Amino acid sequence: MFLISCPFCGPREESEFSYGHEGHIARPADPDSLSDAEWADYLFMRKNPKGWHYERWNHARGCRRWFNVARHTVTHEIRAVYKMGDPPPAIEP
Amino acid sequence: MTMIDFSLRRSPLAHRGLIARAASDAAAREAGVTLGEQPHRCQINLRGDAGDSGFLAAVEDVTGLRLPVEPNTVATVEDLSALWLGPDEWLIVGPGGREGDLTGGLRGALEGRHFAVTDVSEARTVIAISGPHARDLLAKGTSLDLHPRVFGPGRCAQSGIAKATMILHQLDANGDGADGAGADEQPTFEIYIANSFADYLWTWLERAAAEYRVAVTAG
Amino acid sequence: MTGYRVAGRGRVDPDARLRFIFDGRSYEGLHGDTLASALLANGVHFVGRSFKYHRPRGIMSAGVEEANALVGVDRGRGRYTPNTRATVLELYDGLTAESQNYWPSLRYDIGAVNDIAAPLIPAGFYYKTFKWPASFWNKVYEPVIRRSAGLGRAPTAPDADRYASRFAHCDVLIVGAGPAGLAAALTASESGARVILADENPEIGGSLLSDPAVQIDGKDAWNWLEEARATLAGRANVTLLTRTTAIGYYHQNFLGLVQRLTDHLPAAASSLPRERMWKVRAAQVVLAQGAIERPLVFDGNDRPGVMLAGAGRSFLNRYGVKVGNRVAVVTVHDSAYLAAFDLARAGAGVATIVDLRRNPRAALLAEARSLGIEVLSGWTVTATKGRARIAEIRVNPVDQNGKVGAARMIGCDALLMSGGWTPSVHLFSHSKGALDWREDLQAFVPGAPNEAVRCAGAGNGTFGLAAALAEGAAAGAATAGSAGTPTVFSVDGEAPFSGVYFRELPTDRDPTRAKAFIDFQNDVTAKDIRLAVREGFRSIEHVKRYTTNGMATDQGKTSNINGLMIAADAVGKPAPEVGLTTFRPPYTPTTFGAFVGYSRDAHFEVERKTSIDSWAEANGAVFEPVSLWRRAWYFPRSGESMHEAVARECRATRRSLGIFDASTLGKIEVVGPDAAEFMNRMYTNAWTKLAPGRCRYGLLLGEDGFIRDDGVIGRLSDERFHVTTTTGGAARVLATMEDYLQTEWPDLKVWLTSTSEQWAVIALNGPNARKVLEPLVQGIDLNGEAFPHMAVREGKICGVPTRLFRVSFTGELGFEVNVPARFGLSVWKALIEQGRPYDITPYGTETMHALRAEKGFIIVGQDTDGTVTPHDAGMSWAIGKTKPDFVGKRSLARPDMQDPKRKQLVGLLTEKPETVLEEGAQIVDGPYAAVPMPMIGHVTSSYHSETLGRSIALALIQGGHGRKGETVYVPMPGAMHKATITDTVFVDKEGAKLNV
Amino acid sequence: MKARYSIFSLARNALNYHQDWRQAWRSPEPKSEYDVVIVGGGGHGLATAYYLAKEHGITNVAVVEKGWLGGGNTGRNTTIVRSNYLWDESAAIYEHSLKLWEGLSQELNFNVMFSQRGIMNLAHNQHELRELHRRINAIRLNGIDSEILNVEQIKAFCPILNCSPTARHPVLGASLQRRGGTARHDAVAWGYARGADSRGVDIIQNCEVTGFRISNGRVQGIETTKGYIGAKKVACVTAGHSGVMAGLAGFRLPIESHPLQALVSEPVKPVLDTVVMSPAVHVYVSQSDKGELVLGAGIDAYNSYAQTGSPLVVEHQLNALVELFPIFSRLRVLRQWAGIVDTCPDASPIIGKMPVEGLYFNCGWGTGGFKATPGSGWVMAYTVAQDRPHPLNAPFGLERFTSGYLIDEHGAAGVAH
Repeated sequence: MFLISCPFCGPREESEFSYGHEGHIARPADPDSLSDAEWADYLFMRKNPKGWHYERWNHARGCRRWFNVARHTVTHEIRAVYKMGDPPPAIEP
Repeated sequence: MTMIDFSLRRSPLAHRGLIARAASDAAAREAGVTLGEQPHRCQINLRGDAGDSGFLAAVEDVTGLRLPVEPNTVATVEDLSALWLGPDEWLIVGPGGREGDLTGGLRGALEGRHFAVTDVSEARTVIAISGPHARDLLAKGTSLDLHPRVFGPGRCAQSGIAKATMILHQLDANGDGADGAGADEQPTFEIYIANSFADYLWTWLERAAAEYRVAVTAG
Repeated sequence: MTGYRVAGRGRVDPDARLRFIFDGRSYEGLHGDTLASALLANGVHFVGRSFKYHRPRGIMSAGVEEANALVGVDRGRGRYTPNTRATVLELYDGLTAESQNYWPSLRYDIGAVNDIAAPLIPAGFYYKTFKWPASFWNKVYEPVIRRSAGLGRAPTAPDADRYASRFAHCDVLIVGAGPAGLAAALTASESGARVILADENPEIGGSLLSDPAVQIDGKDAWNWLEEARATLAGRANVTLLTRTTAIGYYHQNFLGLVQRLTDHLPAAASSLPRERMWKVRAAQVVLAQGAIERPLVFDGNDRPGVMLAGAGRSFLNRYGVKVGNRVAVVTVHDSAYLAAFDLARAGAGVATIVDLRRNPRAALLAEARSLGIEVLSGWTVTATKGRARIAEIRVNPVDQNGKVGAARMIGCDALLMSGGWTPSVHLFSHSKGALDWREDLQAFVPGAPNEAVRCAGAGNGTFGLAAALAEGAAAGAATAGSAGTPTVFSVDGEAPFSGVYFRELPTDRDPTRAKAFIDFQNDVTAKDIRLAVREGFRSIEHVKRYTTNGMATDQGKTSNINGLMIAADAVGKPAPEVGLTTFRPPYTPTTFGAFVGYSRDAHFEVERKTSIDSWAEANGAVFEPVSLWRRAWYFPRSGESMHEAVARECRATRRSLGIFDASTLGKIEVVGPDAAEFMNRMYTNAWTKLAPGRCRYGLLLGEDGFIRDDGVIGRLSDERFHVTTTTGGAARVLATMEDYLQTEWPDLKVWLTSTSEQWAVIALNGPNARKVLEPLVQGIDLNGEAFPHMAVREGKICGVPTRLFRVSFTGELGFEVNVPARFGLSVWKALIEQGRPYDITPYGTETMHALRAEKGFIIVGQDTDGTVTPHDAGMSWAIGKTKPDFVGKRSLARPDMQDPKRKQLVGLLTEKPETVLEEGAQIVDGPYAAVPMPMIGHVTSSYHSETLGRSIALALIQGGHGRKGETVYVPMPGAMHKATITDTVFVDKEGAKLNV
Repeated sequence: MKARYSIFSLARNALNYHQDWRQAWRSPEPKSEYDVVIVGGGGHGLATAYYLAKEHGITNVAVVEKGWLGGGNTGRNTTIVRSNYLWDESAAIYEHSLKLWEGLSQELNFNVMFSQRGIMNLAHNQHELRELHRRINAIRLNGIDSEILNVEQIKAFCPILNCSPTARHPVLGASLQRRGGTARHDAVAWGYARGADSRGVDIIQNCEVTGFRISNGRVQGIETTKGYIGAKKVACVTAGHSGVMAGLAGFRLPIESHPLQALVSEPVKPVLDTVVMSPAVHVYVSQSDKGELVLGAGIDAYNSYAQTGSPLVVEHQLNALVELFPIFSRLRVLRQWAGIVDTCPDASPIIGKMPVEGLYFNCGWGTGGFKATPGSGWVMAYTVAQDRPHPLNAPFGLERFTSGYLIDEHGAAGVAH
């Protein structure tokens, strides 16, 4: 069970949050201009890295805010928590 | 303000007959935990920009409350309190019956700003928990750290309790002065719980409290 | 006093005598005993049978590592517990226990033939046989194998006990209250840090409980211990938890502790939970789990009476029990001498110490001599004799070249063995910390941590009391930050502590015939391990899985390391290269109930109830679960079947007036200058032109283009929408909206607030709906022109503020009365009163479903299944054609979404009007006789239509929109039904009934 | 060809105390090149190798495994085997697999202990009952055994199940596939390994793939911790690590890796002679031939390659178990663990060609891969040998995510298994 530090409410248990999967995948501004392959890429294709993962979480049982988390998918270390719209922090692999 | 026939009102725990079950003051003082419902409370959900001083000022004009911007804190003036729910969300609570004038007043005062005032007085009831084992009881259901060093009077939090979601508020110490000393040994908490979860949570609390001496109080 | 009880020894209370029953015989024990110590005090060693060969087994340890002495404990109905380790089972008056895994009796067990058949059933034998004839596996072989499976018997009654759980937070959690853990706790708590100290034993002290003679700070160990306990108990910032096992170490210093509250009591108050699960979040963790002694591996090392030397010492010093009157010792480690010496001083005859080392410490030899104990150094044990209990050991000298000399027999009634000590690194391993191999200890010790954790004492490979105390104090100081400085302890009378390590002991006999056990419970022998390696199972994980070594209820606490050393020898690689099987939670077997805690029966899951639920219950409603809610399904009158009740409810609603509790619908207020634009982007429909005071049916897709939710949406003002969602979708839709608003379109000026619980919703449907409302409503003109279909008004009903929607899910004149939840019940009652002249009829979800099906209205999740597009559902009209974009729009343009063969929603009318198709029935093209049949769709909704006096159905059928009028077939158990494809509206196709 | 296993060979070997058993498979050093290299020494990979050799005569094959055979999900799953899937495409491939299971012990001369004790799926509300009927009707019309049980029949079939109508989630009905059951997971890997090895396949353990050598769009071989290995064709059958493999090959997949947890209880005398699954309360359970209850539940929500999960998931699955079987409350958890499963958006696998010539992937089985082991290996062998999918796996190509032809089996998956 993770201890996740909500950027707004502070550290809370994983049970208060819901997972939002890979982050920084912006919805295309004009989906109609995309090919089927490009749209499928946006919809389904994921990095799924073994290592640092930049992902979204929602403080569902708290302030209901979405935010980003940089988490290692092997050690589960949480290196950074940052707000929507902020750029991902650089982390050496 | 419109006339409402209060006699028609019915709290989500009314069927539990809690008033009739209420223990004597003496028994309540002896109890490890006391539980009671405070059924009809005015609750206004307020959304707006905490960075907009005009917004804060307008709210203060109507309510007298300086909206708390520090996370998980509560501002209280007389019988009104503002609970911090998020960076741009508060719950203004007060005695039942204030819904109309508060929503009206706020909407008027905030005219022209980006805000939302929503009366949710009917959405949740309040369960008050007090006594020396109040923290132990809550710890069975919530992962919040309620240690006096961490939580304490005048703080609030949204979190889970058992399998429900709640807003928790620790009241200021009563009678024992503002030092909060009393709140350490005899803390009083209020749980705001959605109507449809209230019966589940009440029975859960009574069961979880069974290993302490538990007394029901009349609100 | 029984024959083996030693007066004046141990922490038991000689005046508190307890009766207990084992295998039907009554015995006496003392308060402070475990079942194991009490049995030994009565001379009972033989307490169980092994898993595979059913060999007689005795008590082999004094702690949680026990592999043999598992018993069933009977505390009455609903309180039978199998597989309980006698060595940690605290004795109470009236305790009733039984041994396990035999038939008909422990002493005469049929299963013991397996021991004779042993040569035929080596490790993994079952992979090599039981294959022919194929049909025999399920019918013959496996049933036989299963009959011999398992250890204890499962309880037969529901658990009569209750369980508790709680969260806890602390600065330092210390696991293990032995010397190292105590030193850590004393130091860490000085600075005021919040400390939790947990120990699995009934009292703190760990190894000190078995070592009373040693001195700390000039005091006898037990006096020092009492002072330490008092100090810790006196500190408000310390939580001292005994009978509490740390079972698992999870991410970011989250640990599970299980506290046993009542099992040691003869009877407990019913308000007391049996066990409590502590879910601890700790800033820092100190692990001081100690070490576990290793058995030695030689032929017959499993005979009752053979036990670990440290256990022999514990039984004497902690429980006042000598394990025999003529004790022999075999060891490769100094520590076994201490047991021999203490036993000798206690008057137990100690026959011999067999030490495989050629030159034991002089000091030990001297003391042995002074106690009259014969020491055979450089000797080995090659066999044991005795049936229900060991009677003799066979010993041989080993010369410096390893040659084993002539044997000699020594009589004994107990054999203590010590193969040295293995640090307990279980929890550290759970936390994914790295394990380092210590060549000198031939053991793994904690290496680089993966969490904020420190290890101290024997569990860290640091042996010796003084060293453990110092390391514990240092760990405690470090965790408490700069505030703490390590307490310094002085130790006197510390015993020597060193040894060597062996695999199988040298023998003059054919090792391939030896029964030298490694995993006592699973009957894994040294030769099984070597066989596995010979067959190519060279990874320790393969060896473990092929032989089942370390997979018994003790999870390899005594067998993993011996197994590894022998496997490594067989593979011809150093042990660390062969690897160590990962330690997995829980540390010791943990009661299911402790995980369950309060989540049983009514509290297994929330059951949500509306404000009108109590009326429905009082009026005989039958309920059905819908997501977390319970909803009134139908309202049978006395003697009515479900079919009759639903038919009556349908009739009443179509002819006059029905009333329905729709409070469970989700409600969301969408507020702000960009509210309409936000709605345009979320829902398929166009919202810009919707006038305040009007409503529209809204359709919500996923980005994949499939229908996710729907509901009527009212525009209260330019900047305020009242959105309704499905009952199950309420939370999901709000979360999805917040997701898009916060992450994709933060520029939009919109606020979202859930009002699901604020409003009770009462649906009035039927020709007389308006008549009933009119007298109760103030401030709203209900006249058809002023308040048309699909409109919303705000006013009052019964003096209560209302949002009144004119909408219909039945096709009848319909209103949805939204009132503040606290008034829901009284307004409902008022409407019932007002409706009496019109025979107002409450109806449930079943009637609601039937009526909407007559109109072809879909139910998301029933007529759709996450693979249905708006076009498939015949709802292309709900798509705002001119909108540039909305959630899911792009996916609708993908080739397979355009496929005319997609399954599309249509109506079905069966050839026989009385035939009500099964919901979920599959549809085929022709009246095929045999399977497999190509399926072209399935029935999604099916009802008897009271209005039409016949059955109706909705179905998803390949290319269905283009097949109206065609005949299809519906195979159902026992019959093949014929049906015609129609459109989806069965009643009032032109909607005349709505416009009144 | 090595000595056959039988009761007779056991008896013969007993005479000299089992000193003469030959190793079940060799541990060779890799050759410089193979016709086919299979990445991943789990059940699916080893089965692929076995059927390549047996069905297609391709024996110049290596299976490279970064750890030990069957050390991934093969040795970590709860061993449930069934074919009661909703959609025709799924039913076909899982039924093909189930038929192979039924003769597997004899085929491999290795007892995989396939035990057809039946799989019972419970329904606790009207919606589930409706979906249950839909599935069972479809399965029956596909010619696969399945039946509906009413509450009385359920009680008779599994007397210890809590069928009280007042339960929070009352049991309203169930489906039963009698041919479903469980198997001994390790034995499947070992049996296929022994079979493949005896047909000349090189099984190379402790050999991790570190990269693919690809030139002008075609795979040439793999870089490994034991050096470069040339290959005309490479088949990736790496379950939880498919995303990582795809990354090495330079493309992405519609896949996320999640932990799937399981646990076993202490062994008790047999009380549960079938497999019980409940989507609503989220648990599935069977009792092994050793007497342990074997439990599984849903996946953890987050991406992970660590073989650990949240204790909350375990807590929830035990809540569910005790709700269904109140008599189990006093039994004890013996061991809990997790595997890494690769989940697809439509809960169906991906089996076929990849953007790189000569590179094939078999992945995305999510929580349901074990039951598919023989069928999966069989179609994968065909796909690699013929360089085109077999009709059974044609619908499970990567293209479906572009065209939109998803085979949504979330309903069938119900709870993870």
